[in-house]
Amino acid sequence: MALLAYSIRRILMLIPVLVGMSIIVFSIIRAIPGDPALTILGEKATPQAIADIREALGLNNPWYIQYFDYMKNILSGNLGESLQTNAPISDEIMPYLAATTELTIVSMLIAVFIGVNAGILSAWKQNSWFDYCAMLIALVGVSMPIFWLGLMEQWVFAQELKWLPSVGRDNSRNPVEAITHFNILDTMIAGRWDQLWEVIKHLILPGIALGTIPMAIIARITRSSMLEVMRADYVRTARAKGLAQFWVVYKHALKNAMIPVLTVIGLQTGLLLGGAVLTETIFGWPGVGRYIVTAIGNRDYPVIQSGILVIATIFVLINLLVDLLYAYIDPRIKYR
Amino acid sequence: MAQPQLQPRDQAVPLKVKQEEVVSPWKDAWRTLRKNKLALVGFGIILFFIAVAVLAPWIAPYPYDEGKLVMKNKPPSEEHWFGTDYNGRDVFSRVIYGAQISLWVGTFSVIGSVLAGTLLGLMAGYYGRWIDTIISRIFDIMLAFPSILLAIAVVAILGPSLQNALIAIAIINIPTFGRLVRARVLSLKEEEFVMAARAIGMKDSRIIMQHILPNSLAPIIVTGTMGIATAIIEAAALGFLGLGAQAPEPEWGKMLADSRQYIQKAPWTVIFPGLSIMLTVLGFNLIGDGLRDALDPRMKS
Amino acid sequence: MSHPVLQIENLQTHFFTDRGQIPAVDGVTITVQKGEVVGIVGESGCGKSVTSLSVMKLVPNPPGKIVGGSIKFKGEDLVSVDEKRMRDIRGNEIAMIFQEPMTSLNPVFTIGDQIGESVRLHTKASKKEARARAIEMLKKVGIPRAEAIVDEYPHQLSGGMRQRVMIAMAMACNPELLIADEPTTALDVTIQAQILDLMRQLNREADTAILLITHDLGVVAEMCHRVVVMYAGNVIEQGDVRTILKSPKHPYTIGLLNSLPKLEGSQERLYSIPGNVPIPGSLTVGCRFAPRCDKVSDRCRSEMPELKVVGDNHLSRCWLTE
Amino acid sequence: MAEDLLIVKNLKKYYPITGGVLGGEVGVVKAVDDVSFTVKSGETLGLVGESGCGKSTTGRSLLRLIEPTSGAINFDGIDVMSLSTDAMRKMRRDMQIVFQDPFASLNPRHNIEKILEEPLIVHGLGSSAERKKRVQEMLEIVGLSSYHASRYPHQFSGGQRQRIGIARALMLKPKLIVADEPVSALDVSIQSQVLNLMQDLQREFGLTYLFIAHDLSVVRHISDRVGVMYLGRIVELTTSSQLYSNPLHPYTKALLSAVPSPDPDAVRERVILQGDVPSPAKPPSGCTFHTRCPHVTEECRTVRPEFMDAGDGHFVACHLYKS
Amino acid sequence: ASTPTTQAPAEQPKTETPAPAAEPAKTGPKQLIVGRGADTKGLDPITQTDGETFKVTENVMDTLIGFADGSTELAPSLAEKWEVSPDGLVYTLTLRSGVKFHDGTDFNAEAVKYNFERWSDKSHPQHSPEGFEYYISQFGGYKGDANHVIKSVEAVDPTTVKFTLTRPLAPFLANLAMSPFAIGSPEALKKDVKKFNEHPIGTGPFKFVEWKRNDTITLEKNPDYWSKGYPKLDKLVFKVIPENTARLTALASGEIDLMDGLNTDDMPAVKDNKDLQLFLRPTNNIGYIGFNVEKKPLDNPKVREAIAYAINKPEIVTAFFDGVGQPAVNPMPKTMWGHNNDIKDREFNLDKAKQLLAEAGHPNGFKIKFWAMPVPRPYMPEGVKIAEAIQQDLKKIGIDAEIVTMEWATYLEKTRLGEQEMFMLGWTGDNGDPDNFLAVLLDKNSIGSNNYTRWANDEASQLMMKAQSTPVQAEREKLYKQVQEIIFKDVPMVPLAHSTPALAGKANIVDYNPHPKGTESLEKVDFK
Ligand SMILES: Nc1ncnc2c1ncn2[C@@H]1O[C@H](COP(=O)(O)OP(=O)(O)OP(=O)(O)O)[C@@H](O)[C@H]1O
Ligand SMILES: Nc1ncnc2c1ncn2[C@@H]1O[C@H](COP(=O)(O)OP(=O)(O)OP(=O)(O)O)[C@@H](O)[C@H]1O
Ligand SMILES: [Mg+2]
Ligand SMILES: [Mg+2]
Repeated sequence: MALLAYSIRRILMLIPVLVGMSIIVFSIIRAIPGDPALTILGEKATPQAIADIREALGLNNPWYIQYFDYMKNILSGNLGESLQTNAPISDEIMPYLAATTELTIVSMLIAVFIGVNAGILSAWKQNSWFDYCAMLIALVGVSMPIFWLGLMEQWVFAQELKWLPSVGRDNSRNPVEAITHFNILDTMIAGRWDQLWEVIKHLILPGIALGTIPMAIIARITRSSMLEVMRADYVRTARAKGLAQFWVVYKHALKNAMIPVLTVIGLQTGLLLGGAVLTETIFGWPGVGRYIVTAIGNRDYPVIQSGILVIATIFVLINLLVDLLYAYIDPRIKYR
Repeated sequence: MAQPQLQPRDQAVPLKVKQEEVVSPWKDAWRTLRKNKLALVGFGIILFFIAVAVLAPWIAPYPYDEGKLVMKNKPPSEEHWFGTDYNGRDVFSRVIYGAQISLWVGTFSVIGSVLAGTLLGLMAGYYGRWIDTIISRIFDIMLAFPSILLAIAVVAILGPSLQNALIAIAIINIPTFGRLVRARVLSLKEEEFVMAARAIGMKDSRIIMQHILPNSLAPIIVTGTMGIATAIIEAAALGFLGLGAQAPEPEWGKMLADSRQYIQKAPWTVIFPGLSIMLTVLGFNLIGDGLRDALDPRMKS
Repeated sequence: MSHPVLQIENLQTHFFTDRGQIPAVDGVTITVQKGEVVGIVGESGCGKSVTSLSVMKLVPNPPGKIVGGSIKFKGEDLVSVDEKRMRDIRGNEIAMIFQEPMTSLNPVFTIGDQIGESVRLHTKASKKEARARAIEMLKKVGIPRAEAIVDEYPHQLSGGMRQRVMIAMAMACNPELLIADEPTTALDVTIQAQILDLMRQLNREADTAILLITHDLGVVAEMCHRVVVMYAGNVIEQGDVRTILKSPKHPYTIGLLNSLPKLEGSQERLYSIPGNVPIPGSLTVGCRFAPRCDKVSDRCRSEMPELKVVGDNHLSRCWLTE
Repeated sequence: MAEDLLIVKNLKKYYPITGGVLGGEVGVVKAVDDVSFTVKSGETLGLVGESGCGKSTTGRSLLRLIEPTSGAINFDGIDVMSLSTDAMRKMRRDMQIVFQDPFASLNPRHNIEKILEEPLIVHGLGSSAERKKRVQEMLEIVGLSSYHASRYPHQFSGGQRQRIGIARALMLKPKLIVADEPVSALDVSIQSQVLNLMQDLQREFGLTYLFIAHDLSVVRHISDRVGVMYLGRIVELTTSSQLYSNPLHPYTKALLSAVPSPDPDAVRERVILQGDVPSPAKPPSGCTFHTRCPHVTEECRTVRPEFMDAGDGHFVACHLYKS
Repeated sequence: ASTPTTQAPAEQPKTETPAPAAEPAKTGPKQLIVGRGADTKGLDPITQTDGETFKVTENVMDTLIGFADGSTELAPSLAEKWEVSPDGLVYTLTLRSGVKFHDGTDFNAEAVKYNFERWSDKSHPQHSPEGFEYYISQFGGYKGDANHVIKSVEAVDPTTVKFTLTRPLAPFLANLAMSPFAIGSPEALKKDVKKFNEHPIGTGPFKFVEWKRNDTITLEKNPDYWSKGYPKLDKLVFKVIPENTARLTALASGEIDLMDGLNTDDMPAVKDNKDLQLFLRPTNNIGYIGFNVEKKPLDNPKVREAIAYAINKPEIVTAFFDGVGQPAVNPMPKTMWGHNNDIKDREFNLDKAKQLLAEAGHPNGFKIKFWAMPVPRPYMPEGVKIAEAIQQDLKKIGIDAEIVTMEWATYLEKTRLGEQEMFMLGWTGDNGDPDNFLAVLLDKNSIGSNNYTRWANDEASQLMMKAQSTPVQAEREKLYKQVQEIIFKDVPMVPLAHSTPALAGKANIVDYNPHPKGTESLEKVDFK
């Protein structure tokens, strides 16, 4: 089947990309000045201790040997161990990944719901008062430095108004028992509705901060895509059938207009996953972006490598998913 | 060698007397743009910031790097319109000098990405085959990284400084332009006027310079304008993370980061730099939007 | 000749753009009788499509707007009816097919869905009934394997097939009037012959009146009972197909016929009308054809002639025919 | 006017179809499949056929704008296929092409002067002043005015643009012009202007045309001889009067009968073909027309008919006319 | 031990205290949740150097000798008393009897011997390939190394251990009190030394229960603790909340009970909040501006002195240490014995600075690179901002200082290699000995490790060497005062401030005494 062949081919095509990425990550982080031994030992390290630890970590080997060793591990399903904590990265990364994923999904849901609908309404009521306002807001939205937005939110809603917590994922006096590491799920599984409410409160501010830009982008793309589709001949056909404008818009136009929107959603989801560094920093969100940035600071090579590889893999997989979703929406897609 | 039977040709001369003026596509775009109010607002904002940046030494009431510790975090007043920061420096003056940095970084990083991206995109698109495969794969790989992480890594290698932030931003945006140009070249290659150029015996290099590049320019300009907006935000983000401009340079993102701990006590130290970033970025986005509408061939009849 | 299905009277549809007001249709009068095939011919941009869209009240608004005249469908003036009533009429009493079969079908819905939608919209048919009706219609327009095709997507069909689907969709609710806007322009001659054949057959069987828009005088000759010739937003000549093709009165119609290379004709030089097709709105006074007319007089340049009866069932808009 | 300017033998152009798991080649589109013809100096050879039958591919292959898969092209005594890229570029001075879409074939960012001057610059002909003068002359020749030189393509009407396209082709004073549907996009009244112009120019400059079109009446009007293409092959080739008065191939007959005539009195036998043109990716075996042919025999399904002379230089590829 | 060596180069959002949330009613077991900035790296204290580790291990494992509450006075711990031979070479410790490790095995002299053998002998099966950093630095190397100071450890009887040294080492007892040298259960170590790092077993007031990485470490009461009546708490939880502000928010909302790393800006808010109380950790650190004396023009003491005159200590301390720091004169805490109080600091005087510059041959100043710390440390909370403030003043005497920062590890590496010109750094004391400041920071033998100024003064080094091997404290005091004078005169560094790190806790916490060394056991802490 064409779709299957296409999927397999896409996945095969990922391999060189991932290998390329791993090589790049590997060489980049080794080009970064700073010695992991020293970061482990700190300002009180003696030269002897530094030498010892370098030897123990295999840092004295040439980088390609280290690379092959590392890849050998990866291929046997071992993401390596953190130099800092000596814990297996595959265990360690899960809570971070879950935290980021949860935040990303929530932000994206907000962004898609509001963005798509605002875009549709704008296109439908082109040049109306609503259209102008929505598009101006969207334009401001894409121009918003996310870290500033986050700070402002924190200031206004957490510090001044004290409506919402400003940092973290849950209330540590009443911590969520980790099952899946997805707090919303975990609280629901445990039936802890009080905790669920806490978790949701913690999600609101970072969710909005992270969701604003994709929301604005999605609204703009949806609008222009809708406008283009609304000019299409088949929309005229639908209207010539006597279909009400509402159905013309939400049935005939929307499904077609969603194709570019979907691309953007996929792309943005990927970007959020990895690019949440700033939001996570501001909102003390124990996510994978911070995990990697902290690791960069610590020269924790295995963590940086595996962290980025995991993120990139998810990113490409999301894009693959989007491509496959096209097939569902657009039967014309030829898998070539 | 005029021959009488050729006479009917004259029929084609339009009978319209009023002589149409020559409108080049660029001029045409400019006219459309002038009618776009939002784009004009964008131009206004950017011209304002450019003026501020250029005139900074004359309009800034204080130097950006001198303050009195005793004047720490004072609210806006007559002497200090935007208040003072943690070192007792005038925020207004710092914001003004900050315009220089943001515009500089935004513009030059994009110029860098455009030059490199265009070159790579042209090569990939026009020559195809293995060159295309290699370049496209590299773009794929670069795009699979979350761009801010890539920028962080590049700055980490080069060391944190404004100039290195600029380089990092230029590097991470290369694939954006490279892909754009490549796609453009691929579609232009199939255009009949390129075929026509080949048909008159034109060389590849000339086709690229005369036909492909000029026709790729419009989307490059649009994306470039928007790219400046993104680059300014990225530079501010790097500054915010302490990886861009270094003290005491009044880079807006860095000002935000340095003052965030005082947000409750001295919100003016956070609000004004943030607003400046947003306005500048908004300005470029407005222009970009306007340019796209003006230059988009689909909008033409 | 007593039951006009459609009476368009002095229709004016203008576009309001930043370049000014464009009178795309400026005084069009057409009558279509029950069961009659009326052709509208004219060169590109003369307002054929806008006229037909005006009847459906589908002119994009903004920028387009019907600014004058009336469109009477079985006595009801469509210009003044509300949108709800219009929705009842569209696809039900008046159906329309478009020039581009490639783009006029929604690529993301199956053929059956799209035909069925029309049926369900105007009758109380269930999903199943609608599907049955869709299959029936597909068979009627000569699509082989209708039961399978009904579940396929438009891109899986050839251009000719798609145009058949469009026709099936249009005819699904037994409309009294079918507006066909250049239904065969995008098709190859052999396919065009098939489609025209089909339309002729439908006209005969269902007694559906057809307003056929085309720029091909050959198609007109083969299909139509009556012809309306348009030029720059005006009707300039109107009459029985024989009259118009055999003894046209208006210099434009004459020129048009003469500039056609004939299949059986000689290698002689063709006649050609000088100048270009005008941009609508570029001429405001006088006869619109005056700048290209070889029999032009001063009067033509200053005064717009009326559409006048010049013969049996034959109207023309020219000072020369006075 | 007897010598052959262009001899095309067994021209083929196959486009690969990629797909499958590894994205390899899974088949070919036989866009042009074994086409042979000659064009005599000073004549107009018409090429008609329905869309997708390979007309444009044929035309472009001649100039090697598309690299043919195989075949021999001899132009003015030169083996075109063996030329190097550079020699081919020079060669193109003598063979030019006019495209169907007059807008798409003009660079929207160049003004007319630049467009017309470019061929001269490319081949290093004339000084700047001379070139400008040539442009002015050429504009007059194709019925435009010299003041048009500074304008841009979007400021012209379709007919005018096509005149510019023709002017560009003429700038190098070529021997052969491949006109790929030069009037298909034009209105009837404009179409006749352009056809007249082309005929005038042919007479004036002694040009040879390969005139591609899908409109049979246009081809009939302008051509000395006409070739009919179907699915990548020429099925019939003869003088235009022969073709229209005495078509041999069933496809030609059907095609002719399908053309609507503006004469309401014309009484013609109608042949309405069933079905669609098959895909060139999966052309039928034997005679490619056998799926739609009213006279199909068993032989047609399996054996590919030879393209041969049925007398008087009337070539046809059909089993009905085996001598 | 000292401050954590690594910490995310994190920004520190700072806020005032949010409104206190309703406090959950405390019933059942007494539980204390301590919020902190980073997670522990490993729980085997000898393998670690970082404060976040010792914060936990000090509650699980005891050292032979302890410190008195809130001071660097030595106090009995696992050793009840000790004796030193007159030549300073033999130390005899009498151990507490009846003490058991958490795994039920006995604590005795053999256990002590085992621990020291494990630490000192590289070939010991439970020695770690990554090495024991602190052992090397405090005892001069491993067994067999030239400078190794412990000749032998003998278990004389179950409650008596005898240490014989190769040379006198004045801070020996203070060293034994350092957290890395806590005694672990030999049985547990022998069983699985790797696991010990995850699950430490000692004799301390709390037993290890659970470690959720990057989140919490839970300890529970050791009912059999040798110090009767302690610990007071039933459960002790260490919770990671990286951002200072976040931690304060969590404290105010009752999610945690105690936190460290309070921003100085937030102190007034804590004071004003009647649900909270402020704790100040006695100072045991120094933050300084250093000069790489190998680089021109800093090789000229006049230039260094000029800069010293141009640094406005009082103003900087007020602006950035906000009442929890005091201007420093010497590179060791004022509260520590041996501090030379007679030295009068230079006042802020730009004219004097200019004059000195002119004398040094730089009347128009010069350009210089000023390395600023990228991460906050207790001794230097806002490196770059302080650098900016200093930069402003230097400009006035013509010195154009370009501020340079880089990522922390790189900063340490490069300053260690001596690439810097002017720079800032600091030090937190590990034990209560002046040697741990002066020799570490300015002895010529420390160049390449912690003497970042690369100041090699033979006279000072000799005096320090002498002080190190003199067992009599009064004599040592004199020597150290002399050293401080030399340092003050030659200006290899400008001591900037001693800070008192601030902590915040619930108002009902009692008997919490922050220890100057930065970490402490929480056995006495209780709720009102
Ligand atoms: N949306 C629009 N906005 C502005 N002007 C329009 C619009 N649609 C049509 N027009 C104008 O109306 C005129 C008539 O257009 P119309 O589509 O009716 O021509 P037509 O006769 O159908 O031509 P064709 O044969 O090319 O289909 C055009 O010249 C165009 O300028
Ligand atoms: N680049 C290509 N890759 C694959 N197939 C192609 C390519 N170009 C053309 N074809 C196929 O080759 C066949 C012939 O195309 P060609 O353009 O020569 O037809 P044509 O006779 O000129 O048609 P038209 O009248 O539509 O211009 C078509 O079926 C087309 O799909
Ligand atoms: Mg039309
Ligand atoms: Mg073609």
